[in-house]
Amino acid sequence: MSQNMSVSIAGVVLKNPVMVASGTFGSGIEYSRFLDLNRLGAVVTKGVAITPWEGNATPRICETPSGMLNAIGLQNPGVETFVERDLSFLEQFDTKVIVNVCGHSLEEYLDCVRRLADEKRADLLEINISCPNVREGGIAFGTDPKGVEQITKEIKKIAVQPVIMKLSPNVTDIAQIAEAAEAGGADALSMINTLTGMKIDVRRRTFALANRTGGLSGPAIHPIAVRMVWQCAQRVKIPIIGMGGIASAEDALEMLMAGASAVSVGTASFHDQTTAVRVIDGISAYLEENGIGDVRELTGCVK
Amino acid sequence: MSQNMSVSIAGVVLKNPVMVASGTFGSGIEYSRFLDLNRLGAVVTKGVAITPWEGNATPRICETPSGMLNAIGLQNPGVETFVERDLSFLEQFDTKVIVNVCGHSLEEYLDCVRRLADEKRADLLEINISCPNVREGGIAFGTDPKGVEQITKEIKKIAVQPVIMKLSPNVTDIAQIAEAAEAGGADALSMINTLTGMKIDVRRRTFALANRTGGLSGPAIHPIAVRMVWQCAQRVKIPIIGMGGIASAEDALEMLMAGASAVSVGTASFHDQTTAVRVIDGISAYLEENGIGDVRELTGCVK
Amino acid sequence: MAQIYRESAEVLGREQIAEGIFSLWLQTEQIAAECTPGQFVSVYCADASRLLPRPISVCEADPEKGKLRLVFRVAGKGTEEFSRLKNGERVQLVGPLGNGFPLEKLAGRKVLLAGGGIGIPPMLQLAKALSRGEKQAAELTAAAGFRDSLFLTEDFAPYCRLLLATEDGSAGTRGTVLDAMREGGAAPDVICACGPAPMLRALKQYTAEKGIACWLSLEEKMACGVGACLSCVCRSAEVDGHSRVKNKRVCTEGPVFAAEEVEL
Amino acid sequence: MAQIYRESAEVLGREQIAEGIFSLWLQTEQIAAECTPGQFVSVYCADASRLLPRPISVCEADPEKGKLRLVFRVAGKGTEEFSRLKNGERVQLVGPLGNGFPLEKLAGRKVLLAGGGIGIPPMLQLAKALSRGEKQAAELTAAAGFRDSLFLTEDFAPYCRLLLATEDGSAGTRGTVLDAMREGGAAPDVICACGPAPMLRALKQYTAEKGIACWLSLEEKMACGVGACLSCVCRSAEVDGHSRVKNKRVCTEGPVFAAEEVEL
Ligand SMILES: Cc1cc2nc3c(=O)[nH]c(=O)nc-3n(C[C@H](O)[C@H](O)[C@H](O)COP(=O)(O)OP(=O)(O)OC[C@H]3O[C@@H](n4cnc5c(N)ncnc54)[C@H](O)[C@@H]3O)c2cc1C
Ligand SMILES: Cc1cc2nc3c(=O)[nH]c(=O)nc-3n(C[C@H](O)[C@H](O)[C@H](O)COP(=O)(O)OP(=O)(O)OC[C@H]3O[C@@H](n4cnc5c(N)ncnc54)[C@H](O)[C@@H]3O)c2cc1C
Ligand SMILES: Cc1cc2nc3c(=O)[nH]c(=O)nc-3n(C[C@H](O)[C@H](O)[C@H](O)COP(=O)(O)O)c2cc1C
Ligand SMILES: Cc1cc2nc3c(=O)[nH]c(=O)nc-3n(C[C@H](O)[C@H](O)[C@H](O)COP(=O)(O)O)c2cc1C
Ligand code: FES
Ligand code: FES
Repeated sequence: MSQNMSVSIAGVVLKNPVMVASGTFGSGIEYSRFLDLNRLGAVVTKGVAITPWEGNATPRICETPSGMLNAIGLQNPGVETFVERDLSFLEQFDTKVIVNVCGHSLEEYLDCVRRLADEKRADLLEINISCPNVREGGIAFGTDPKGVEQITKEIKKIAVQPVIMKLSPNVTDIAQIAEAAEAGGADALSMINTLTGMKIDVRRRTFALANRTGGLSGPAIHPIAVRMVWQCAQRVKIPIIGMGGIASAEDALEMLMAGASAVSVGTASFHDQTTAVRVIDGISAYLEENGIGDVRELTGCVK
Repeated sequence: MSQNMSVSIAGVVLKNPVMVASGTFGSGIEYSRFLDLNRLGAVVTKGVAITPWEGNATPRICETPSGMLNAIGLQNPGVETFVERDLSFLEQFDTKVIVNVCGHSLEEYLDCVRRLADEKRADLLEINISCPNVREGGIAFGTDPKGVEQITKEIKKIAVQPVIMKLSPNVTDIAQIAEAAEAGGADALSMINTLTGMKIDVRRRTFALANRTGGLSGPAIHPIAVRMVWQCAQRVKIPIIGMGGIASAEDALEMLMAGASAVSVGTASFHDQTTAVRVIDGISAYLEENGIGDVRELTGCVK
Repeated sequence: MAQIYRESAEVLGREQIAEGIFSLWLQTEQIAAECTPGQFVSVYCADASRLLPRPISVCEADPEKGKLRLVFRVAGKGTEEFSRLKNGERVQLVGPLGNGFPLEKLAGRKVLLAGGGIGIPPMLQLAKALSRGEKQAAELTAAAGFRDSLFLTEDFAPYCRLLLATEDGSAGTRGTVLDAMREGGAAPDVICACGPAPMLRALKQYTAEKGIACWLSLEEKMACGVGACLSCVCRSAEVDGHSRVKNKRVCTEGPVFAAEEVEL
Repeated sequence: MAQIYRESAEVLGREQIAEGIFSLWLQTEQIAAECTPGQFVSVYCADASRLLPRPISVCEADPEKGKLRLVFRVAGKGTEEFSRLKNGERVQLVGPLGNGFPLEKLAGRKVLLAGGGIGIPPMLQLAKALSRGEKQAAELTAAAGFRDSLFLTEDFAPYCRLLLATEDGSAGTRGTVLDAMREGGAAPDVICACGPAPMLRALKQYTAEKGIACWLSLEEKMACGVGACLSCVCRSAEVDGHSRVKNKRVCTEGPVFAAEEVEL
């Protein structure tokens, strides 16, 4: 049976609905040793800002049951190096590139978006307004509906590429935030970023992370992510890229059936570098076994 | 070295800081086969309402990575049967009893609290304003600071026993909710209840739970619970009973160090019925090994 | 309140007895000695990401030697883990759990044991109990329905007549357990059954029509396995004494219910 | 970009060599053949609740036979899992990772290898590489500091002089690796070290004062192990070419750094 695996996000056609989550895959350089980047629907690059960021002190990560906490603090080499080195590297691959953007202030977000305007290799922009590990950047913008609508509007005014807003799960009503992003003109949503967590080292009686709190990711949070995608899919019309704990095709299928149009594999790549490709193959096999001709039929099919 | 393991919650002295979480231990009848209830700091009973509740349809639970979802829907035999059978059963044990109370409306909460006023065996009341599995009961009250303050005030007006408010983690700013409960006169806080989650059965293409969503509990959520306890401990003066994924003494110690005065073991009892006792022994051993004379010194010691 | 034990049981033997179906013999301290047919055990995973017990029925028990046999289908990651257990390794059990079949109500009667698929194993211990001794049935027949490949059929041979059904007709009657019963001319005055929901529903209706007694062993997802969490309820016809609502706990009041007691 | 392999390696031998210290010989396809001293492998847990790799240094490698030796201390649940591996079982590895010690800069010089505690194992493969062939050191001494019970000391014997220190003085010099070096009259012109942070700090200061070259193998928590996630950075003296900030990745630019390159 012929099978369609491709999906379209804001007019950008991905060869399949599986990408890799920002910050867990660098720009793909390191992972290109383990898998063929041409197989991926898209590569989502590590958050980049207008200038280099140092990030947080170490320890920056720790393991938790079926998950991990991270407080990298958005270390990045700045958009100039990113464009020269990372976007150039990605030129050679037949996959879409989604550039994840961060900033300490609205101005910094806008500067970075502006700088990326002429970059043909950036197919879509993903705006991280949900990083729990940077005081001024990210989450402060991401938990208030008015703030989300505002920042989305400002970015949309100047962005050349379609804009994906990346939502924080650390909120009472994520669907309200999703609606605010939609009202601000977002072309798509990415969800979820990490849940704020903490681990204490009881032997040393200190925080396990230098930053005290960190973002929880991995299979542990998958049920929360599926719920949130489902909630938002009932309330917005723009496509949703679902992520949070996806480690298998089954996990990805759950996300699609809950209402996502595409998915991202994040933390699972740390455990098995080839996860994203396994997920692609598994989704394809599921379609085959169930006589489903088009992956898009799965989106929101469980009601 | 002499060792103090006892703690006081709102003037009620517990022989140690370890209790069992509401809904995971029934009223202790079944678990009395596996452990000596006299060992526990307190037994927290399954949520009880003024009249019997049927609860949700099955499937009511499913497993998730290092956790589970439940949507029991607060099935309970009603406060009359509870008092006659469960509280009477607990008469014979030298442990404190915390009665968890639920309702569909403010009136139902108040009726149940009133009915328990003369029950000497109920040492403390825990008010569940955070159950994600019942539409009108619980979570609707628990996510709005004003609502939390209001319901706390009303309950405090009539309650004979000290009142513990049980908080929902499904909020943007849990410390704000904690402050609202404190402002309403709560004597203590219990946190956290479950995080709303969802699982989809991709083979049958349906929700894994009849209720669609359920509450996520177990080790998966422990880092979130520790973070929330820590955040609230910075902002309120009333004692906090910490719970969420505690499965070992180490997990409990983290919770105490983050600011809890006592802890509850929930889902872990499903995996190992003797967990609560293992946790008590482990905390005691930790004090011994580290030359700490009083368990209360641990509360909030990591800053 | 009956005793329930938490044990670390040693694996004495592991065998694959059909496609995806495994048999485990375990050395227990108390469980094998005290269990009755139709009861089950909670089997715990070693992998820490899987918290909940897997309920598995007693397939055979040797009370003298303390040996317990579990037969299970690999249905997911937990049973897959159990299928890889090696001799000498240990597995955590809690049991015996549930009520089991009412042997005293079966003794001296014409009993038919109906097992469908992975509901067949618990019928084996029941067949043994009813084939001799004080609880002996007046007449004992087992009807077993398989998807395709057979298992445990030889184990039943010493204890009772065995009627077979397969979905594809590759062995015995083509069709269901009920088809096999009809074809085999079974005329029981009581039926004990374990198997998929459609089979139990059909038997409930069949026995109601014929006016014969029927006991059904139900399945439901379990968290505690001991009656505390209210995960595993089924709808009961009457208000239940424990729950005060029309719910009964499969792990405690069940898994075996009189057919008229429950709604399926 | 050097090749990195993901392999399922068979356990050839497991041995407890001291209190809480285990040695594993593994059969690899490529890793043992291509690794250099000071590199490490990511070892993955079978238990699904533990996602992250455990970085473990190459202790010995037999490139011809593809055999790899890891020596590790049981520090938590992951290493505890590895300590229970049995012959014939398999374990997931990714490697070889990191840069390793700069053999070309060590060849022909008076080299001292300083290992503290569980930092001793990687020194063994380095000792082997520097004791013969084109990379042979002019003089090779190893100084090993133990908490109490010794391990691997006999393994070093064929390759170099070995100076011992124990915290309790039960063997060799009472005190640290530095104490053992002083007592043993070691006068190296380059030091390669792996061990706890206080030891590395002391060596950095000592070699700076003496004006001798020093290479340090650092530890940091890792998530990807391959340079993508920026978990494992250390503070570098200069702005790093990759990160454009004063951070270097221990998993990629390290774990071995020139002492003056990093802040400890
Ligand atoms: C009283 C009782 C007796 C049983 N006896 C047997 C038996 O003798 N042999 C046999 O092969 N199977 C038996 N089952 C079914 C068996 O419990 C499930 O097949 C098994 O739990 C699946 O676990 P898994 O990890 O492989 O599957 P997964 O789907 O990965 O399990 C996920 C979760 O769902 C639960 N679950 C999945 N399927 C079922 C089910 N059908 N019933 C209850 N819980 C389920 C699991 O226990 C686990 O908590 C019995 C069930 C019950 C309730
Ligand atoms: C480059 C490098 C080489 C190493 N070589 C060896 C070796 O040869 N032998 C040996 O015994 N140990 C070595 N270690 C330390 C070893 O990685 C840790 O002891 C091990 O990861 C602990 O895992 P655990 O599950 O037992 O402990 P847990 O505390 O349960 O581990 C929890 C998490 O923290 C990480 N972690 C804990 N301690 C460390 C640590 N010291 N360094 C990095 N991550 C840590 C674990 O990898 C895991 O992700 C090395 C570390 C690094 C960075
Ligand atoms: C180490 C690490 C770094 C991350 N960095 C970023 C980032 O730079 N920008 C961003 O939007 N999200 C970042 N995330 C969040 C992930 O993209 C993803 O939303 C989250 O981890 C949930 O998915 P997962 O459970 O599959 O990892 C990071 C996550 C991890 C674990
Ligand atoms: C099966 C089940 C039933 C529960 N029932 C109740 C309840 O009746 N009232 C309540 O306040 N919390 C209830 N909870 C929440 C727990 O008391 C606890 O807050 C939560 O599970 C987190 O702790 P844990 O991860 O240790 O289980 C229930 C949890 C589970 C798993
Ligand atoms: S499984 Fe808990 S009551 Fe039955
Ligand atoms: S562990 Fe990911 S960059 Fe080093």
